[in-house]
Amino acid sequence: MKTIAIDRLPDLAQALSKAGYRVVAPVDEGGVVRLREWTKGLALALDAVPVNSVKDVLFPRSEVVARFALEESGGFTPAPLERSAPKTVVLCARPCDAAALSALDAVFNWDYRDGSYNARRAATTVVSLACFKADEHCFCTSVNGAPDGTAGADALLRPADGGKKLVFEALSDKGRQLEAMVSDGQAVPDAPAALKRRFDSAAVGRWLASNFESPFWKEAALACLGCGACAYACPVCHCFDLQDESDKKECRRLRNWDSCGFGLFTLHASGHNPRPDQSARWRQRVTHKFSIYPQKFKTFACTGCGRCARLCQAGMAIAETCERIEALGR
Amino acid sequence: MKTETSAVPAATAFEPRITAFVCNWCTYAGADLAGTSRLQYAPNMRIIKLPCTGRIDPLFVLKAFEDGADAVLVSGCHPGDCHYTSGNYHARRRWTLFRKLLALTGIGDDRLFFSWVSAAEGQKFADLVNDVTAKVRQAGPFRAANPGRRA
Amino acid sequence: MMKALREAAAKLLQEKRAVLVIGYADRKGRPAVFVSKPEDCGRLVYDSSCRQNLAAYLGKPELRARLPVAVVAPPAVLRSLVVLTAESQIPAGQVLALAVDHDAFLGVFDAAGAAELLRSKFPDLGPEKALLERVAELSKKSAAERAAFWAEEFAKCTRCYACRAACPGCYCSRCIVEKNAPQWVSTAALGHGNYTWNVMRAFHQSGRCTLCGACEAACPQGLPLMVLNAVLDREALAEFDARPGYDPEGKPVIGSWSAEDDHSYMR
Amino acid sequence: MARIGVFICHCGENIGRTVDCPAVAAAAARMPGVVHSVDYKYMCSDPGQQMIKKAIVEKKLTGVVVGACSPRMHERTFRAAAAEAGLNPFLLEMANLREHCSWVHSDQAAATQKAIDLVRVMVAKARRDRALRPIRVPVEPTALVVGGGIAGIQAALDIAAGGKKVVLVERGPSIGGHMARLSETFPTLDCSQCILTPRMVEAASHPNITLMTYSEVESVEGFVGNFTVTVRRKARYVDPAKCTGCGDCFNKCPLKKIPNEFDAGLGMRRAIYVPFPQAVPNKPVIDAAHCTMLQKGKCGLCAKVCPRGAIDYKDQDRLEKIKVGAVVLATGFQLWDHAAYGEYGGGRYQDVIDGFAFERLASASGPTGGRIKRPSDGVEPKTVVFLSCCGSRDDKAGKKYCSKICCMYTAKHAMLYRHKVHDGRAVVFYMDVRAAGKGYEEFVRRAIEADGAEYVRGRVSRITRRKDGTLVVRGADTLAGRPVTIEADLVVLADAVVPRSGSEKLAQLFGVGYDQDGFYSEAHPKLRPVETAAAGVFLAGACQAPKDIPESVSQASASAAKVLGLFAKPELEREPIIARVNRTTCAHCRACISACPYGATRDFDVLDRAGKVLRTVAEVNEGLCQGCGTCAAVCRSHSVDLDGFTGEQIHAELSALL
Repeated sequence: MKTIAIDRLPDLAQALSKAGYRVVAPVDEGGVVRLREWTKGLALALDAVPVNSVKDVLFPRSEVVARFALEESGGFTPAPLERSAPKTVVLCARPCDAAALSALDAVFNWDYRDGSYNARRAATTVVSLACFKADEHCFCTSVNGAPDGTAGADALLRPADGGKKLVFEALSDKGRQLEAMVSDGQAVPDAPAALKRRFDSAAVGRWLASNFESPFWKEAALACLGCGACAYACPVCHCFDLQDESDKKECRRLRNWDSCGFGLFTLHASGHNPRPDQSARWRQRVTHKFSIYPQKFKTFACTGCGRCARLCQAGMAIAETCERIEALGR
Repeated sequence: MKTETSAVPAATAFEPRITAFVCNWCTYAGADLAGTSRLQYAPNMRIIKLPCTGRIDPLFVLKAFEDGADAVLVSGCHPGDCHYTSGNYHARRRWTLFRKLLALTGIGDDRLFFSWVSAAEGQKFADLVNDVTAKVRQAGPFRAANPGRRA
Repeated sequence: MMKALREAAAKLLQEKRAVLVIGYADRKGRPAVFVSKPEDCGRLVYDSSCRQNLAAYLGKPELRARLPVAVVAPPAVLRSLVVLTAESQIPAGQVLALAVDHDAFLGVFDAAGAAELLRSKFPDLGPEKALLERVAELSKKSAAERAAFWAEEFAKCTRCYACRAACPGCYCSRCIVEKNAPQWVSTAALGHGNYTWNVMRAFHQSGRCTLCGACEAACPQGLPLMVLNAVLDREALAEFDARPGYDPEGKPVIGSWSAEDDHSYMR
Repeated sequence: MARIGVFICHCGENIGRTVDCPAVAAAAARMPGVVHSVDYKYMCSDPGQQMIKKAIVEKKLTGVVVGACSPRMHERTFRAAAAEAGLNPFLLEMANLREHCSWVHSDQAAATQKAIDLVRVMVAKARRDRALRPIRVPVEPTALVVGGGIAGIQAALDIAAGGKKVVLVERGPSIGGHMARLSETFPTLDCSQCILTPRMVEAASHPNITLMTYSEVESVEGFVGNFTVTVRRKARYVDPAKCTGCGDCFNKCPLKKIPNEFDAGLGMRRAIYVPFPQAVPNKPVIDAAHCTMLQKGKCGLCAKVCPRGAIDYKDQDRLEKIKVGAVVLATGFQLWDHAAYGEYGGGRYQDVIDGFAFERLASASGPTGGRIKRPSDGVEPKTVVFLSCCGSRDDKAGKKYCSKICCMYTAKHAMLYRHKVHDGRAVVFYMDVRAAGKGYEEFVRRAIEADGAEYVRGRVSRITRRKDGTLVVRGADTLAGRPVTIEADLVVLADAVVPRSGSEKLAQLFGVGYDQDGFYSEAHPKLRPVETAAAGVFLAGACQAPKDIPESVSQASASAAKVLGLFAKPELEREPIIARVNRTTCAHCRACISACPYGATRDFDVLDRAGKVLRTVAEVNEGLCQGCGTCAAVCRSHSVDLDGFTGEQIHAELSALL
């Protein structure tokens, strides 16, 4: 069996970058644990769930998707676009991050196959780390996930010997390519974190499909202040806004993250807004994740990572909303 | 795109690009007087004319830096001389706070300049342009150090 | 203290002086809670772990439509209520403050009363020492070092606008960053847009910020936003004797002037 | 889609010498939105303007950029031309290639590149110009004239003669100004009072003229056509309505030894007084600073003797608001204080006097009844030295400029002295004799040739005083090239002409500019000499620059003509450069309302169909807005914008620049 001592993870990261991979791993930056490019000397932070997810690697928050050279005369010609899809390993991602990839793959290959997403996806190997503890915001088990879930991952690191070691399980060819860098050894896998199911996501989906006008929403969203923290932290949220920026020489078309929580998100040029208030926006967020998206892509648009609730200044917690919806459904 | 446009043609030496926001009644007229007096000064400054310094939103300054200006000058009427009686007083408050904020973020007084130049001060305007240009020349290109530059 | 707070809140609801009480919930993280029934006032708490500035909710159309309301308000929030009154954002008498501080309930006040309370009990609220030290430390660095520092910090900004949502002063129905003809502030989460956004967010609060800290607390990326707010607060105080949140009739610092204002930096 | 025409002017050699105009025109032709670009020797000439008009029509231009001189010079010209061709004048912009480029740079390549940048910026702006319609505001057909000297009186009389109302505000107790203090006037030597006093009386009695003497402008609100001016009516302590001017009061007043300002301190007046016998109104005022009744509450003699009970010690300053449509500033001048010249005694010598003092000595109505006596001992001076230039043309201790009137009045003084003291010597030290003016040169020659004034070309280095009081004047005769020393009994210094004290404060009230010496700035040195940068405010007399009487009078009449022109129409067209509020995005923080210098931004209730108030927002009053744009800059959400300088235009200009 392939194992690695937990304190030798940096060596693995080093080996990977020697092998020509860009290594992305959770790093503690002044109290904020963030998935970022790993460089020699950086310690890996494995205790907290990072504020960002693997989504950032495949679908950056701002990306140039087209360039036009502007001529003096005001005319323009499309300029070549250098797509950066470096060979990357995401080391110690979370199973709930990896689980999000199927949802992202679905939407970025639905009617239009998104070039830059797929290029990065192909070049990225996801090595997730099974959770050995869960916090009050975690609810992967409520959305068909598990603390040691393997969905979407190319390899899984399973804590063993009381957390001293990690067992390396290759789950795909990409994963197997890394096996060589992990030594053989024996270890007794630890039990994954215990996390009891908080709600029946199918039941939630059923209620959502038929309670669009429920008064529940009005009061459920009172606390929401309408920022984008939840959507940006979410491993699945993938809405974006196209913006053109230009200077004297060039026009760039940028794809920037957007959030259904923003008032501007659905504002029409006429001034009409079909989602006029925060309750309509919160309803959209929940309904999309648990009803609309599953109907379309047969998978929830939520992996129960709990980031949205962890980061929300106003204490909005989608799991809590789902619990209450399930109760309403009974 | 910074390096592609330059204030003067094909110069190997660093030629500062300075954007000036001036009011119509005092500094613009002062610059006119410098002209009618045939005072010679450095060709590195480009003037954006506004009715009054009161019209100048700090965003204008940030935009100039974002676009790659090596320095920005804001100039208007002396206190008490504002054509609109108090536009320059309002501007003064704005800049007093704004410059401190920018200084904290690394845009200091070798990049951001303020002055009062009246319609009668052609010489002062000419000296000002030369002085600012010299200081920026000494400070060097801003691109690398500019915290708000366009990537 | 809790008892007094809860009783006062319940009384306001009973007497219909408020149809809604916005307070801090008895839950981890002390999120906002909205109580409309006197018997539910037991859910209200206040302690040092309350980070939100509940006055921010007064910018929400849904809640503006549910006046009169009462807001649980530690000193910084009281100041915000006074600022919002001075800026004609709060209809007279439609918002009451349930004033709290540390472990004391101070009573129910309207904006004028809140200002009076602040002047008598908290006459010189300002940045905490630790914050001023952060400012001083940064100010010691060279301009290039400061620029590098902020370039690195702002690079983390995802433009989720949690800072804006958290701030009672950010009540514009259309934020400048949402104006696209012209687009002064790039919406891309890249160097230039992030710099302009964060600098302008702070500047738009100059002379108005009550240093409640909600923006920094709300930032998922942990940007040191309060350093920007603090430097503006100190400068406005030093130069214009500006004390935002102490006078419900006060004129805005940006939008008024004095012939004595300093201009030693003008050439 | 914008169709911009660019017209690059060579301005003869002025631009063409340093800027490669054809290259600029060629570069402009490639700029976004430009469909037509040419250069020409003189764009402002008739063929030049025809060129623009023709292109507007034939090329269907939607905007025009003229790269020429400063817009302050010819923007009006070109906009008028555009309008004639059917293009809204506000769709034309100017790039300043002369004052801001060719005249200030010598490096041709750099100047040409700069010119191209300046044109590109204005093209970017012009592409976003919007057609603007002039704003019409009603005009209050009453004029305010500030200053009751000859200029003010003339302006008031001409406006009144034109059938419009005038309010004439004078700081002192009487109108008349300096001219009333003169003995005779050059070059005709007719008696100053004889020609002035009838005008003073006419002004006082004219049905269209309201006199406000002993009054000062306190504050000014509003704008051209609609000023509201607050005037401080200083307490006179004498009710003009009751007073008949009999004079019993000032003949009885026990305080006899107060130096009379009107007589340059040579004569004395009482605490209750009229400055001079022919004063208009001929009604006394009480000088509160000296009156014992007002200071200590004792005396009260004047009240006792007044047959009409016109004295009122309880009188107080009153503030009076008047609505006027136009203003003429005629605040005049005063003499520079030669105390600054230590070498001339630093003002310590009693017998070293200024021009006005000599006027009073020579005046038949003066303290000496027209007999020349020296102040120290009243003896008739046998040798008088005149310095025709004292403080002028001296940028070190004095003033850079020439005071213009000194040469002439010094010649007059010498002449008057010789007429009165036949055996006396009149020695005139001069730098140059500047006698440009009708009959002026002849006048000076007469002083020298007919009246024997001794003219010495040179400066006086110092003036000392002997124990016996004789003044020793040392100088140099630069023509003969030798030093001169003259023992004089009296020295008359022609002190430089400087603006009246307090004129800068007044300028600020009206938003009028002034130069480093404090003289008011005209809108254009050649073409708009009586207008100022402040619309509806005009200039007359020495407040603008040193002037003699005929010049002051003609400028006064010119400003009167401007005022009458302004009043000729009931409505006034104003430049539509004003702010606008976007009601849908305005958050009503009221920062703009607090910031507006004109109180033009106000609350506005947005109503639904039923008339119920939906929201309150800010709005801009078109009549009051002057277009400074301060409101736009304090608006955090950019819900306020300024026509002609919109955020979109400024953004585009910046984008075009770098």
